[in-house]
Amino acid sequence: MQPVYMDHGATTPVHPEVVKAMVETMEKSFGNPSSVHAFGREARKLLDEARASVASLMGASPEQIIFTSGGTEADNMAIFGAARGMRLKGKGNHIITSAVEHHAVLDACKALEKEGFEVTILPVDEDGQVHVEELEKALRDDTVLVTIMHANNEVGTIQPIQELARLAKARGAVFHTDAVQSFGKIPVDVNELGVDLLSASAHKIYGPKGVGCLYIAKGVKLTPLSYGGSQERRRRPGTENLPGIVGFGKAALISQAEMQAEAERLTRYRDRLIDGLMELPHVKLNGHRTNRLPQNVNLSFHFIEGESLLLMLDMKGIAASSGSACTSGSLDPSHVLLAMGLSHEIAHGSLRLTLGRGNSEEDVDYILNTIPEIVERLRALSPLYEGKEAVTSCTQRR
Amino acid sequence: MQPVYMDHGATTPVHPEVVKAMVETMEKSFGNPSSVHAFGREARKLLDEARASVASLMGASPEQIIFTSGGTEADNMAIFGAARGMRLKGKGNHIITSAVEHHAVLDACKALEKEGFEVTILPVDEDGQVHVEELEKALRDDTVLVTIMHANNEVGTIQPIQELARLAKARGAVFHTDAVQSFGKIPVDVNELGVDLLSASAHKIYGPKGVGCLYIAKGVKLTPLSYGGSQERRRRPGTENLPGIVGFGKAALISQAEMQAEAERLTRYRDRLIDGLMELPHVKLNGHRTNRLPQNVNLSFHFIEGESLLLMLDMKGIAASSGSACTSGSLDPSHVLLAMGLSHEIAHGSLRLTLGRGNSEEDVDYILNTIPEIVERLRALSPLYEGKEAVTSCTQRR
Amino acid sequence: MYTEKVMEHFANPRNVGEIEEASGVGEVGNASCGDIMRISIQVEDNIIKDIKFKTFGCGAAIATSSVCTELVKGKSIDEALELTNQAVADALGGLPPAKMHCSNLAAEALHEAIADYKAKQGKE
Ligand SMILES: Cc1ncc(COP(=O)(O)O)c(C=O)c1O
Ligand SMILES: Cc1ncc(COP(=O)(O)O)c(C=O)c1O
Ligand code: FES
Ligand code: FES
Repeated sequence: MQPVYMDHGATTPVHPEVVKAMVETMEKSFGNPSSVHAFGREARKLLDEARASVASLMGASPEQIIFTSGGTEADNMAIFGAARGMRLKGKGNHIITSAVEHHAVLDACKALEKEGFEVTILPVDEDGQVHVEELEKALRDDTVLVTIMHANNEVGTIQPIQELARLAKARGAVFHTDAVQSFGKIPVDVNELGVDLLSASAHKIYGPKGVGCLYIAKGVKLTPLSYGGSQERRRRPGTENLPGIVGFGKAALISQAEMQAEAERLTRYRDRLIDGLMELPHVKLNGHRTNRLPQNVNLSFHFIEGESLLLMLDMKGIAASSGSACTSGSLDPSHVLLAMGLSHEIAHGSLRLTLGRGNSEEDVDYILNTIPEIVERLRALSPLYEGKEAVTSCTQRR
Repeated sequence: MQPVYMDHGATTPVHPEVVKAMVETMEKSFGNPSSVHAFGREARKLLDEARASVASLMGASPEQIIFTSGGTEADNMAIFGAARGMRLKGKGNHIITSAVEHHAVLDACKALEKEGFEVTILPVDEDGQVHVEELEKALRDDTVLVTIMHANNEVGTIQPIQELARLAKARGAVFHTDAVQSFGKIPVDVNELGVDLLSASAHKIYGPKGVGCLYIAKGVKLTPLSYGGSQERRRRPGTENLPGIVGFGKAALISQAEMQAEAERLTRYRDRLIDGLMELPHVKLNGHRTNRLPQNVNLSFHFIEGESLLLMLDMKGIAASSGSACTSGSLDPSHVLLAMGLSHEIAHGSLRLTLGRGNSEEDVDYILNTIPEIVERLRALSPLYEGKEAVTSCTQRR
Repeated sequence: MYTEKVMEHFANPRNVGEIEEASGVGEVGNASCGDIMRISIQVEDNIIKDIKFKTFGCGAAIATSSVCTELVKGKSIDEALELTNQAVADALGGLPPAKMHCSNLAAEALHEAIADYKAKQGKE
């Protein structure tokens, strides 16, 4: 049994070319980019090149890119940095975010509440979409920061960032977007989007884990998250993760070349999966049907619990994920699915398949063949499932 | 001309076995350790193994090790985390550190001053050593944190951590030590040292850049530096840098096996370099003559500026570093050398050679043969040097 | 970091030394980084016949000193006075931004040497 990896939203395999670039860097250019000598200068050159590659994939200039240890650090740096910085300037202490953000954003905002900030959390509709009018209502004169993700990691819904950013900036707020899931998958252009701050992460685009970046528009001031050496224009101290950064640069170059064709291919697979699995009874699609990431499929199978589903799939060699509480360490099911109006029960039975470079048409066939029997088996186990006939409502039982 | 790398204090070449382990991880175990499926479980296993290896090299248990993006993040996490955490508990707001700390420590303490903490900076003697009596005098009832490095990165002087930690803890303060330069080079045992918090970094011990760790003794509470997923026992969010962490684990294993023999070998080279170069006129050793890291040589060549010296050495294929302002991006020369009582001028002319695994007896010979002529050439250029006879005082001119 | 031109002057600095019985000597210290430069000139018929320097400073400081002496040797005092630190940096193909201040040393030392020469002239 050849395993089928369909959890590219969690992390991606590292591209062989990326591994090669990283190995070369470690073997030949191990110097510290801050050093004066030849080893240092060689390292500095690679650092500059990688910065240019990453910048190019988002239409930024190299000096606007600050490398971080990942998407989480980029989000925290943006949110703490902008909020604290704006407050120091006396601009206010109100922050706006959405109910479907990644925990790196939501929990950073919550921590700011303890520092005296006020946080408004915008609701989403049943497709997981933030409405521009909601932001309009929430904006205040003392709003210093609006942070809304580009594409959702669980359900793939894409937000209208361009309009949201325009609105926020017109009211004097800094606009940040978490583009960890969209960067390298769909076009992301900082100027078109009109954002001040944008987070990305290498390991979601076939680069290495432990590297990310924050785009910082000209003129945007951030209070640093940590202190030390003068690396990254004094915005982010610590010896640069050079092999990781080189890997990120390489991954960005490859994405740039392949993105369009890959998005089309994965959209086809995605739609086959959605259409095929929706033929089963009592299945609900989560997220917007079309305005979603090419690689994202998210379905709720009623009467089934997510972790059991994952384990069964795993036994068949299929790697997927779920918004189930049982898989997340927390006991509440996905805050994203709940915010979209799903009941706890339905949210518990969600399955996320995220496609990627290694997936083939055969993988899609295999999944379409495998899931029905697993769903049937688990439903047979479920006290909630009284036979297909008996079921009435499956969305509001609680 | 075979280049001679003697800047292991800045960063080290990655050990080939470490590269191999990282490549294997990227190729075979790319999963996200938080995932339920087989790919995730495999990644989790590697993460646990690496944690055990790193813990073992410092006599800690695995669950006391939190992986970070490097030494800088570990220092910041320890200092902000302990200081803010202790203040929240009403323990006070006084911090003690030393004048020769790395900027990651000093600047974090300075940032805490802006949050209302009071910081006492302990002086050092002319060898760069902190005296226990100084700490005794500085400790107060409201001292919440003492942070003093194990071994200095510039001059290699080793601090009496055991006594300092005992004293601080007896007065109810949390004790942190930055062991970035000593870990893997000389014995570092958290229990023997008696510290609460200890920082280390992989790229100083032939591991990859962008990975480090913080040891956190049982019962020590830290306010987190950033927020997000529930990785690293909720102390440090973000997808774990698995290949980097595996590399760190491998590097720790290798260090553990080779440390003693390597320390003896490098001590021999170090002493040959010190004794040989001290035969030149107007040279001063910086740091303690014997109570110093095996790999560290730091000398001041009077009448010479450090960057010029580095560039000349670079042209001869020798990679070294300096405490010169001209190399540091800041305009002041090394705060460490100034704290040890050196004048600006002498501090400017310092040269640091840091030995490591790749260095041989021949490298030492080459350096001993090369430096005298370079020093002579630069002195001939120097307006401060009026011929060996004419010189009177070379330590206090300014 | 540095251009080839900078490194070339650094590796082979021109006009190193001191002129005995110089017409004028200028010594300046760089307040920002603590580096020092001394330039001595020999002037005949208002022309800088000879010029020498000594510098305690970084690679940029040494290279700018060297190129500065080369730029003004054989020039008139008035031409020499027009030399700016930007011209010195340009002659080296540019300097890293953090190193622009180093080029002040050379121009200032030269101007001081000329001032010293003029002061001496005035006394005679
Ligand atoms: C939307 C989103 N934001 C942030 C992150 C965090 O990124 P990282 O794992 O690189 O810290 C992730 C992925 O886990 C994500 O999907
Ligand atoms: C003593 C000391 N502390 C902290 C650091 C920072 O470590 P890193 O470069 O891994 O952030 C270094 C090295 O640069 C160091 O020498
Ligand atoms: S029943 Fe086990 S965690 Fe949900
Ligand atoms: S003269 Fe000191 S930095 Fe150049």
